[in-house]
Amino acid sequence: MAAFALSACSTDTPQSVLQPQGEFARKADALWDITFAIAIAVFVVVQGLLLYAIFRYRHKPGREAAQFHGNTRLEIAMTIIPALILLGLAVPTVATVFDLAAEPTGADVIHISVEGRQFWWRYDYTDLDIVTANELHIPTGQPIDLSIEGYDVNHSFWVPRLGGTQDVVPGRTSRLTLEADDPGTYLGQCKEFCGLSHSNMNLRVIAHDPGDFEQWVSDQQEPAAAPSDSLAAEGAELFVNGAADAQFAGGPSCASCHAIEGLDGAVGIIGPNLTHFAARNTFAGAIFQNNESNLRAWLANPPERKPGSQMPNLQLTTGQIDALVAYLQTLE
Amino acid sequence: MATAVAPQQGGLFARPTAKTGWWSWMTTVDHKKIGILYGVTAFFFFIVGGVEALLIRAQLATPNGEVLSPAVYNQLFTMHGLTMIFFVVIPMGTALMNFLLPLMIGARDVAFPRLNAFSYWVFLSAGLFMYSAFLLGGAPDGGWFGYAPLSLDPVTDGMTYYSLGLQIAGIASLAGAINFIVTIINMRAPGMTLMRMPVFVWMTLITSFLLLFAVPVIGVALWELMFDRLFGANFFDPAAGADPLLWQHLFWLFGHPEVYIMILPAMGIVSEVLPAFSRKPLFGYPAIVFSGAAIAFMGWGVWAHHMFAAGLGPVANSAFALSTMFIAVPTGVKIFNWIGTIWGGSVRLTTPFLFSAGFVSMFIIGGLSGVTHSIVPHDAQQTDTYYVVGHLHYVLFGGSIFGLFSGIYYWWPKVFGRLLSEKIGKFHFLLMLVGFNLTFMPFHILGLLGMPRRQYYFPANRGFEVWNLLASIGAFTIAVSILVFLYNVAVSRKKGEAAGADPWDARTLEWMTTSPPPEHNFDAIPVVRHRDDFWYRKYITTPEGESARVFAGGAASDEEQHSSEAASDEPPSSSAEGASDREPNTAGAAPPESSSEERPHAGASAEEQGHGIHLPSPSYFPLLTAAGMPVIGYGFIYSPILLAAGAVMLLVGAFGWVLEPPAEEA
Amino acid sequence: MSAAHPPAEHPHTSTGLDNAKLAMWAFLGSECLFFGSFISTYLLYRNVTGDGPTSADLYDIPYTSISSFVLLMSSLTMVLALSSVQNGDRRAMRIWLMATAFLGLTFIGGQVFEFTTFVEEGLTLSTSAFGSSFFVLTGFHGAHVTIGILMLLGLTVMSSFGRLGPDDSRPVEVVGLYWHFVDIVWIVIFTVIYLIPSG
Amino acid sequence: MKIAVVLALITLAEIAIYYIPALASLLIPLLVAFSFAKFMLVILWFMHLRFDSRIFTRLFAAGLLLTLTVFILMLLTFFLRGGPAPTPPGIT
Repeated sequence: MAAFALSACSTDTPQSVLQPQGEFARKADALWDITFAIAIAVFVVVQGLLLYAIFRYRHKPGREAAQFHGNTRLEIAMTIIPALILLGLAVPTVATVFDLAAEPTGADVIHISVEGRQFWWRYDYTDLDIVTANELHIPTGQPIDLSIEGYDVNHSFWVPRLGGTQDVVPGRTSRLTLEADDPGTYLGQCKEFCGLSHSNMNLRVIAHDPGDFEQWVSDQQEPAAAPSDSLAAEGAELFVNGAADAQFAGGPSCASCHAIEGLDGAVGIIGPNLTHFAARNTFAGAIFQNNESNLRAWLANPPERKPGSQMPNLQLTTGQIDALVAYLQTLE
Repeated sequence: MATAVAPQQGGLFARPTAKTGWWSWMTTVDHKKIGILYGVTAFFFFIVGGVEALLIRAQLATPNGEVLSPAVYNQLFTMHGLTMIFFVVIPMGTALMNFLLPLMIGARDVAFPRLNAFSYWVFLSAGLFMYSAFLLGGAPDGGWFGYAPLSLDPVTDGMTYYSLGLQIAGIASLAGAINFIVTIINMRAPGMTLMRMPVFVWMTLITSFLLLFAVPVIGVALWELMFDRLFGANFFDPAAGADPLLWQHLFWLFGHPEVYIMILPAMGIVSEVLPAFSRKPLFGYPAIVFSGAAIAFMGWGVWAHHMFAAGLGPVANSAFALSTMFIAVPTGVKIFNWIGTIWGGSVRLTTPFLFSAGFVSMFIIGGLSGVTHSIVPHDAQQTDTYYVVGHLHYVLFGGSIFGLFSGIYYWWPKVFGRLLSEKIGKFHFLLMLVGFNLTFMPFHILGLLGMPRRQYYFPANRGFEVWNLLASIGAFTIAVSILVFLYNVAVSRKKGEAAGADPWDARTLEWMTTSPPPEHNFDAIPVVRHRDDFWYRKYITTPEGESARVFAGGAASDEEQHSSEAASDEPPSSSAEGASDREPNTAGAAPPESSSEERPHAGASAEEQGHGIHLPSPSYFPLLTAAGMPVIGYGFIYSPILLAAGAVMLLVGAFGWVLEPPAEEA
Repeated sequence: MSAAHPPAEHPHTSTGLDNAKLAMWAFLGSECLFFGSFISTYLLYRNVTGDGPTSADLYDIPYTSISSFVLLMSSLTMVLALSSVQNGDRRAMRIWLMATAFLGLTFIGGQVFEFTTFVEEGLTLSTSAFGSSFFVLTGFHGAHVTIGILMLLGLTVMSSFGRLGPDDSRPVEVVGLYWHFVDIVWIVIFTVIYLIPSG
Repeated sequence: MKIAVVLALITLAEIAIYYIPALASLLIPLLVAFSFAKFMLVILWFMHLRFDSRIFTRLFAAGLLLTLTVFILMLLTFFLRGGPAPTPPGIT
């Protein structure tokens, strides 16, 4: 039991459900606190009774077992007392269930459509005309209305410190409300087993002060800047049309799966929207830091870096990788 | 089915007659031999599933583990779950039921001996079929829960093996369940009313009903999955407008009763073991029985609590939260009754008792963590994390496996005639208890720290390292404890103490006959006058409420180390002989005199009673019929020719079954 | 089975009931859940027809009514078979068993024809969720009828070779229970699947 | 024999009301009632439940009632929120 106390104090547990950082996670945590206290009390009493009975009545020469078959009053009491305790738990539980299920209202509520895909997250800020991936940016201090949509297989959206879990079921739309108290980065993960890289389907929620969030929104709404140097321009060309050499030509180009606003022809919808790729801290299911070496390794062989990745190994040459990395890094 | 015909000698449908040797095991219809087969097979799968668990724990001992590839990891955790549930816990319970059920109700065999053999062979076929997938391109890798549409993924045949293999295992369970239900309803000894039945028999009955009603539901889900995978049907494909939640509903409609299918037999075992070693009747027998039935019944109304995060809406979630909470009431009743059973007793801390006490103790934890799941808003945090894995292992390992080991230690002398060593047994218990808690207590913490389950690695710097390492150490401790058990078995086989008919001074009918029991179980079917009838043949209750041993001379004594003749009129003087009020753990106890006693030949003693005891002859056909099933399974995957071959085996087996003579002159 | 030794007498049981009959009733209880699951699947998907034909496009009520009636009447012949053997008339029993099997075969023939028609009109197993649930539900019912026919023919053959025993109506009764059950499942299917229009 | 005649008549009635437009609003309750009647006739008389041991009735009724309860509940969880997967995805 000391372990529970320990874990609640430690600061290096970024996914702990015991350290809620938002209204909706706190409501669940409040219920947990009550339940856990009752459970511990019941545990101590019942386990104590069991151990006491075993040691008090262990066999000694001369001890005779009392021959009784039951005790009706006691048995009725043993049925009613747990039932009452549970009833006591049921009332706040049901109240919180309905509380959490209520859709947040108001003009300033931000609606985001969240789609879980093998193995990354797509976010569509329906009112703001922003599409991004894996890193969800939200303002602090206000409820965020997430509409959770299915795509290929079941996933489950979960940011433990900010709120509960919502399964992603293909063909269904569900809701989840999140709220963050303070600015910061909150880790989350896909929770429903979804295939080879289920473990690699992470996500982050980045909460900003409302003012910073406004800034982020207006940055995101800008189309991508035109490539600044020739290497980046070559990368952009490669991105849309693929390379002229044998392996890449005629096959898929980056743009068949990825979109970049402002780059003609890059309108793919299968992979993440890369318009502001360089502004993201992580990529590929939020498992890699977004830096040059990780990006190079990724482009060289995605399925090796992330098993089961839908992005195939395109057999890129070092030169092609140079150009693509240069271009991607301009996408601030 | 097979009715009176003039016995035909020889020919196509002659029945085998071997009583010993491996062929006798292949063709046996004796519930005791089938029980042993079940037990050995289930234990084999226990080792296999355990090795899978060890591989998983090796991978997860350190962050970013690289022992297993993700593809292999996914197969291993899937097969670990499937193995432990379908090929260990359920059949291990079935093993004990098979061996004990007829003995406990005073019957010569189950109602349908050949169907019983058939169940075993089908179960074995299902296990081998599932495991053959490892060699034939990849085992199931979609989790034991097989959520669609991921389970429709056509990359390997793994989930096709899942859909067919579980289907076959389901046939075994269904046949077994029907057999046990009929046996319990119809084959009880005279005077064995329902409320005089041992609780283990009650729990068998309730479990069988759960299987009877739950297996067809998963059967349908598996058929639908199979049609989707093999024949392009659209039961779960969202692209065709189908709803993958249907799979989840059907799966958990079966899956939740399944949990009780696994725990109720263990509860039955505990309800036998605790009274025997407390030397007291079970406290609140009716309450234990009815709470068992209530758990089973309520177990049908809670399935959607596995789907709290699936988006069923607040009304459904609240309703299922309430039903889930209140299933804790009958469970609590059982725990209080077990404590009441120990209360006021004279408790002998034998290995079976310790395992039963361990069951109750661990089950309290598992039950309480179960209640925390019903708190829907917090369940949304716990679900699919290691917290759930911790909970389910407290129920299924701390619960079922501890209960089953209690039963194994308790009935081992009845099955094999020799006791297991108490000293080694207690060491086994301690090691397993420590290892178990070391493994699964950290799981709760990991879950609360936010580690999702079914992850083939965990990243560093999230606070998971210590707890994972502890859990892995615990897992290997459990493995060592199993080796200790195997050593105990080996020692017992060589130089185990001879058990005699009644080594524990126990209460129920199976201890009236020799250990191991003769093929026909009882020379004469006992007439039952009490609950715990055997006890009341040995003891009377004094007016002060204490028990006193009934001697031939009428004197009562609580001294140990004596043997006495049971005060019974039926069978006259013979069966209860050798019942000795002896603690096997008090070293140096003299072996009971009954161990060397020769029993009269079965036929001879029966002739004396004027009735021939006709036991059914062995049969080839259960094995043949059962063997057809995996062939059909391969046929679905690989070739219509195999399909036809399997169907022919099935048909020939069925016709042979019907047409073979009822018995062969030995 | 357990105590099936000559002379054939009813074995002693705690309830006085026949083991095989008890087993069959337990099995039928289990079958309720089996068909219940399939029927629920159908009810869930009956309007999920995608681009394929709907039930209104396909169902031919008069045709299916006739085949339903055939199956219903086969229950009657089954009752007559049992009452014949209980009256000791094994020849009549065999005739009624054959009649029952024949009616069952007629029903199966009708189902095969119906399936063929539906496929021609564009509904297959993989057309839509509706197609899948329709074919698999009615197909499994058909499989049950087929197994029933095999058992009826088996009884007939065994009886003509004298392997059913002189006064033994038990196998006939047990197979009869199965047969009637398959019939009542069809009563439910006919009403719920065919007659109640999809909304 | 009488039972068979009744069964036949019920089936005829079922088909008849299917074609009577005036009964359209009552169609489903009537059909369910007729179906139930046929069901009961077969199990009570043809399968002898009326005359046979109560144990058989209980075994069968247990399965039947469980089926009804559980699947009605299950279908409710779907249809209370608008049927199966109301929003088919555009892409597979």
